[in-house]
Amino acid sequence: MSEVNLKVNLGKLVLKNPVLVASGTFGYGIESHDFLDVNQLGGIITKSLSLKPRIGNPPQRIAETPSGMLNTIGLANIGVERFIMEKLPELVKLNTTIIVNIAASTVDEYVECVKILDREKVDAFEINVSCPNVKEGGLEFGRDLNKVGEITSKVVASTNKPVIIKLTPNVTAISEFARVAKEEGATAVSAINTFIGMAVNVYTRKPKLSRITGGLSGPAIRPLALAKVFEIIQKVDIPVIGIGGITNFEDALEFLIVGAKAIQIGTHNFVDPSSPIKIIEGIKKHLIKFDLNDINQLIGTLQVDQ
Amino acid sequence: MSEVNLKVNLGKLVLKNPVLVASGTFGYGIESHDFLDVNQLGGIITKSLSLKPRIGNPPQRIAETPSGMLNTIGLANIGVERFIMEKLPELVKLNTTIIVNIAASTVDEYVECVKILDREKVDAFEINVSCPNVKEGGLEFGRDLNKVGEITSKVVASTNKPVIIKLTPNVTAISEFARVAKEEGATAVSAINTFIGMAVNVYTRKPKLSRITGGLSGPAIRPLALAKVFEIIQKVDIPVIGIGGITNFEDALEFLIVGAKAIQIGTHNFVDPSSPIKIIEGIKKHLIKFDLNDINQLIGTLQVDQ
Amino acid sequence: MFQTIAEVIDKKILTDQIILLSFKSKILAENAKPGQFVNIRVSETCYPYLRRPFSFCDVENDLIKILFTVSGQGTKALAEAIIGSKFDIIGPLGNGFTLVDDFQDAIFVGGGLGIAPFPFLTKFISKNKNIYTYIGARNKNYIVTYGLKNYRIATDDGSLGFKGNVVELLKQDLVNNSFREKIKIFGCGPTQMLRSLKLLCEEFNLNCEVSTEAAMACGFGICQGCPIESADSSGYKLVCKDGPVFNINEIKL
Amino acid sequence: MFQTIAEVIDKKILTDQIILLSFKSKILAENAKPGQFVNIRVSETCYPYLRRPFSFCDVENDLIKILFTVSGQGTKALAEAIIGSKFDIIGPLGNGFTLVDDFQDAIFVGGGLGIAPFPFLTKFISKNKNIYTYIGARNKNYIVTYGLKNYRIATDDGSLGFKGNVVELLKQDLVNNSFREKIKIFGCGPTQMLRSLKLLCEEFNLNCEVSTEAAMACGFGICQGCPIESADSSGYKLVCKDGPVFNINEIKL
Ligand SMILES: Cc1cc2nc3c(=O)[nH]c(=O)nc-3n(C[C@H](O)[C@H](O)[C@H](O)COP(=O)(O)OP(=O)(O)OC[C@H]3O[C@@H](n4cnc5c(N)ncnc54)[C@H](O)[C@@H]3O)c2cc1C
Ligand SMILES: Cc1cc2nc3c(=O)[nH]c(=O)nc-3n(C[C@H](O)[C@H](O)[C@H](O)COP(=O)(O)OP(=O)(O)OC[C@H]3O[C@@H](n4cnc5c(N)ncnc54)[C@H](O)[C@@H]3O)c2cc1C
Ligand SMILES: Cc1cc2nc3c(=O)[nH]c(=O)nc-3n(C[C@H](O)[C@H](O)[C@H](O)COP(=O)(O)O)c2cc1C
Ligand SMILES: Cc1cc2nc3c(=O)[nH]c(=O)nc-3n(C[C@H](O)[C@H](O)[C@H](O)COP(=O)(O)O)c2cc1C
Ligand code: FES
Ligand code: FES
Repeated sequence: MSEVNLKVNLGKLVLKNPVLVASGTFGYGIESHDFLDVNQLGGIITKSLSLKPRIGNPPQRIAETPSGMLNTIGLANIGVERFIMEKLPELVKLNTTIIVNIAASTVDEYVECVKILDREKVDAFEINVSCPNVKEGGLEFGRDLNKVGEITSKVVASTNKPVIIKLTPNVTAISEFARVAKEEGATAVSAINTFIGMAVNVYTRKPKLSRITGGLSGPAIRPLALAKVFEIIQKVDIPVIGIGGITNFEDALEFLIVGAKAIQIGTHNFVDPSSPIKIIEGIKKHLIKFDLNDINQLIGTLQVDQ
Repeated sequence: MSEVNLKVNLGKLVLKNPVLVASGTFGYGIESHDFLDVNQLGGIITKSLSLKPRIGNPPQRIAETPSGMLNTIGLANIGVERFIMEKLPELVKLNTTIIVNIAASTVDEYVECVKILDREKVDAFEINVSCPNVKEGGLEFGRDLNKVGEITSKVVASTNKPVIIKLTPNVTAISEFARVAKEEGATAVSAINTFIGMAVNVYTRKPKLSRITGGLSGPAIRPLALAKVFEIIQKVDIPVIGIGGITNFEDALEFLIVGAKAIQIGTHNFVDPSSPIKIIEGIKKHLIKFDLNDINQLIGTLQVDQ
Repeated sequence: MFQTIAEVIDKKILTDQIILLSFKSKILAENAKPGQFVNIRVSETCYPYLRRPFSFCDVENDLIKILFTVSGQGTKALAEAIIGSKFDIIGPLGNGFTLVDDFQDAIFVGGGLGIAPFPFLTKFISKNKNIYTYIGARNKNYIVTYGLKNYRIATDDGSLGFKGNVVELLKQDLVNNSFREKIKIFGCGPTQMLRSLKLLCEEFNLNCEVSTEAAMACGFGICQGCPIESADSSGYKLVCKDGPVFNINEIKL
Repeated sequence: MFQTIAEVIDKKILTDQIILLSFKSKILAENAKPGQFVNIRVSETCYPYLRRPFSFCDVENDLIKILFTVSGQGTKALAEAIIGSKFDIIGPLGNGFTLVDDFQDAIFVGGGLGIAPFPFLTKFISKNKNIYTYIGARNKNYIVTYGLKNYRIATDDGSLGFKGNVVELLKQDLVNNSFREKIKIFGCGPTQMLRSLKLLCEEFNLNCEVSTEAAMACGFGICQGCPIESADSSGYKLVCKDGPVFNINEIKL
């Protein structure tokens, strides 16, 4: 295959290709080696880490819906400390960008997590201010412009590494949140986290999820995610990482053409754990087919009439 | 089949059963007679009518997405006057509740439409403040609490018929809009209209819809719609008509169990035009199977632990 | 219009890519007219979700036949249908070709799978009229002649018949005065072809009806999803209800 | 763990409802252990979207077999699979049964389709040990004995064998001292059955492993979607990775 450049720059964050794996859908980055060559990825984003371990929500945590799934995992994770001891040594051996995702229930907790991890060999932080499945923090933060501003500025002040703010789509105007993130110094924004959803077992009359509502992900939400990314791109000049329902290279290209600098594969890692590599190959072939030698020739080239 | 009561009361609006057909998915109510006995429906909601005819948006107006469809019809309709002359005479012969849906680009236009139709034999109004596919009115109104309040109060003041406000899900807190509708005298709210979405043809790099973004409907959005209905039911004491991705009686029951007093079938009218009748039959059978003789014994009976 | 369940009775693969699928449905077969179409629920699940429209390609006793090639998930599902499987079909939909016009030579012009409605149409042209069929395709592998009479072929690459597009071929014959009688053109194919055809009809002042396509949801006029611009720019017509067959002067192409 | 494409080689309908499906996959067959499972992509489309987990029911040469009944869209798609069709399968997943324990009598207790892992497990119990299989079901139409040895049957309605549930039947035999040697119980079935089994094991102080189920997305430990509460209330274990087989004392039922 002839050479094509897949490298993308998101401000000070440089990725060897635009295909990342999304937080919460790739464990701690070291569980999926049987299915794909992780070193080929543009980057890995870890499961959200909190300062202390969290056991997560009771079952039922997941439910399938048409072309999607609901989850209320509740940020089950081993905490920053055990992550550094048990997972990071293996992660840092990889030849790809390591982005640690942080979740917290107070502003201080975000800062503390970042400070602890800042000393480690991680390449960037993704700040989850958008988890719909926890009582404190999560959506309360993600839907409050001031809080998102405060978290961004304090996190940015406590590290020299790139800071990505992961936004929730469950707001009237996501671009306002992207604007605040930019103003407070974020390197990029990730859009989007899951949409609030719900399902009911009509035979038992019980919600299918233990916490009643959860986050919807998967192909069902792709058109919605794409519209959110488009809104941000049109209104705010900040690199966007597109997420939502991506299953193949065409889905990924939709986000890139709209203007996302990179994309993340989420739920599809469960359905086809080797898909991130297939998507990278698919993008390459597409570029060659269209006589392009650089992915940046495609990014943001949406053709709009008038 | 033994007798079961399907009648539901939404304040002053009484329906013989909770199964309605949604605006824009059942024409003017007289086109689908080949496929179902329209008289069996709980009610018919017409395509949105505006004061003057609208030709709608250019093609492409629709695109399929996973388990859903995007549309940017742009409220193509024949206008109130022609509706009264050409469609209403046939509609009023039907033995079902006739609800006329109104769309407008100014507050006065809503009022004017309602005043003209108020003299006719229509049973109720559904006010569309939530169409994502027109430049004026539409979402601009539906995302502005004051506007929704103003429209509701003025419309309610100009008719004695029940007024239903149809809400958009494209807001941070839909329940606040339901609250305003209630406070200004609406009989009920319909939730929800479509979600803003988008799709791109990656080979031409053009949006699949002529207006770039459009409204997502169909099974894909059902979990999202259900969560929006649940939010309203929890926070505001107003009858809710649930809409979004309903394809069969189980889908309908999800909304009713959560607390919706009635439901609307939208996109599925295109896929299976006889489905509203199948859904009514399915609900009946379900009630009998569970030894219930009244749909109201099921409405709002979600079983939540703790 | 009927919503009916029809069984797959036969599947023929005409070339590498092109499939002729026969369904058993007395009610559709009895009511179909050339140029009309059916809207098929290709999957019982939500993916693909919307129905897919196909012209009546042929009708024989109580069988209806459609002609298609795999172009996406919907046609893939149909292509994988096994004999005996059943599909929910709505039809007949739309307005067919007008056959009462005063013409003596019926000229069919089909580009690619645009020939689909012509086998059935062929049967409706009265015996005392002449049929001339013009088939165009990218190359010879895409040429289907099923059910067609008196045809001439054009391929873009010249691998079969005339090298060039099918409208050019027809123009040649018009210039050469190959037709003696009063002509009516019946066209179906990609928009590009219909555009050339429109120019040709203007040039030679010919009566012409074309079958058009648009993305569709309902197929029977309730979704407003399938507009085509009126020639006079006054607004839109609906392909499913006002068409799919239009006089070529009625619409903007 | 492998992600592999496997062809459907055989489909047997054992009773009205219960299907035994065989896939050809050398790599899965060679690596499978009783109690482990596979996660099958039942459709290439987005509906149903998530994979569906099934225990290895049996392994023969390079064939793996699963046993199931149609309970939703996923099992429907599998039930409709034609011979020769191919599925994307991930496996072997999870931890199987422990076979090195010190026991002489292996007692299998299966409720409904809970018998699924036992045909394969049967082959792994060394010849010098005894196997006693207890099969429970609603009525005789749901009784499957495929690949099982030395079995006793309980049906809720008494239409075959003992009238009552399978744990009651086992209890009877325990009370009657039917087993002479050191016992190990292997259980699989609905939660209700596993709960009764837990009480029984406590009462008779028996060593017992059970295979559990949970809704799953990934099947290999990355989604955290399949928790089961630890017996000591300290948190959750993952059914897919820490299980699906657990010592009955490890988990809350
Ligand atoms: C009235 C009417 C009658 C019709 N009659 C017929 C008929 O008789 N026979 C027939 O075959 N069709 C007919 N059609 C068209 C038929 O409906 C469509 O072919 C069908 O809907 C395709 O469905 P699908 O799900 O397979 O494809 P879709 O999923 O809808 O996708 C196919 C489309 O995706 C795009 N696409 C996908 N891959 C690529 C790629 N690699 N490069 C560029 N673009 C790509 C293209 O736009 C392509 O058309 C008719 C349509 C109408 C409206
Ligand atoms: C490790 C593991 C191993 C397994 N091994 C096996 C095995 O060997 N064999 C096997 O058969 N299964 C096995 N299962 C279970 C199997 O995965 C499920 O049966 C399968 O996922 C069902 O998928 P589905 O899409 O057909 O059903 P789903 O679409 O997931 O829906 C089925 C569910 O819907 C609900 N439901 C639907 N209709 C009704 C109704 N009328 N009344 C009440 N409720 C209703 C019920 O909850 C029902 O279980 C295993 C599961 C796990 C976790
Ligand atoms: C099971 C599951 C767990 C998730 N956990 C996290 C998480 O811990 N932190 C986070 O920021 N996002 C989390 N997400 C959200 C995803 O990263 C992603 O934003 C979302 O799923 C949309 O993308 P998709 O449609 O490709 O899955 C999770 C999603 C799923 C499905
Ligand atoms: C093609 C199409 C046209 C629609 N037109 C209208 C309309 O004119 N007025 C309106 O209030 N809602 C309109 N809607 C929204 C539906 O009434 C409904 O709220 C929405 O589609 C969600 O329900 P569903 O998922 O069951 O389709 C339209 C939806 C579709 C798909
Ligand atoms: S396809 Fe619905 S109006 Fe034509
Ligand atoms: S199913 Fe994903 S962790 Fe168990």
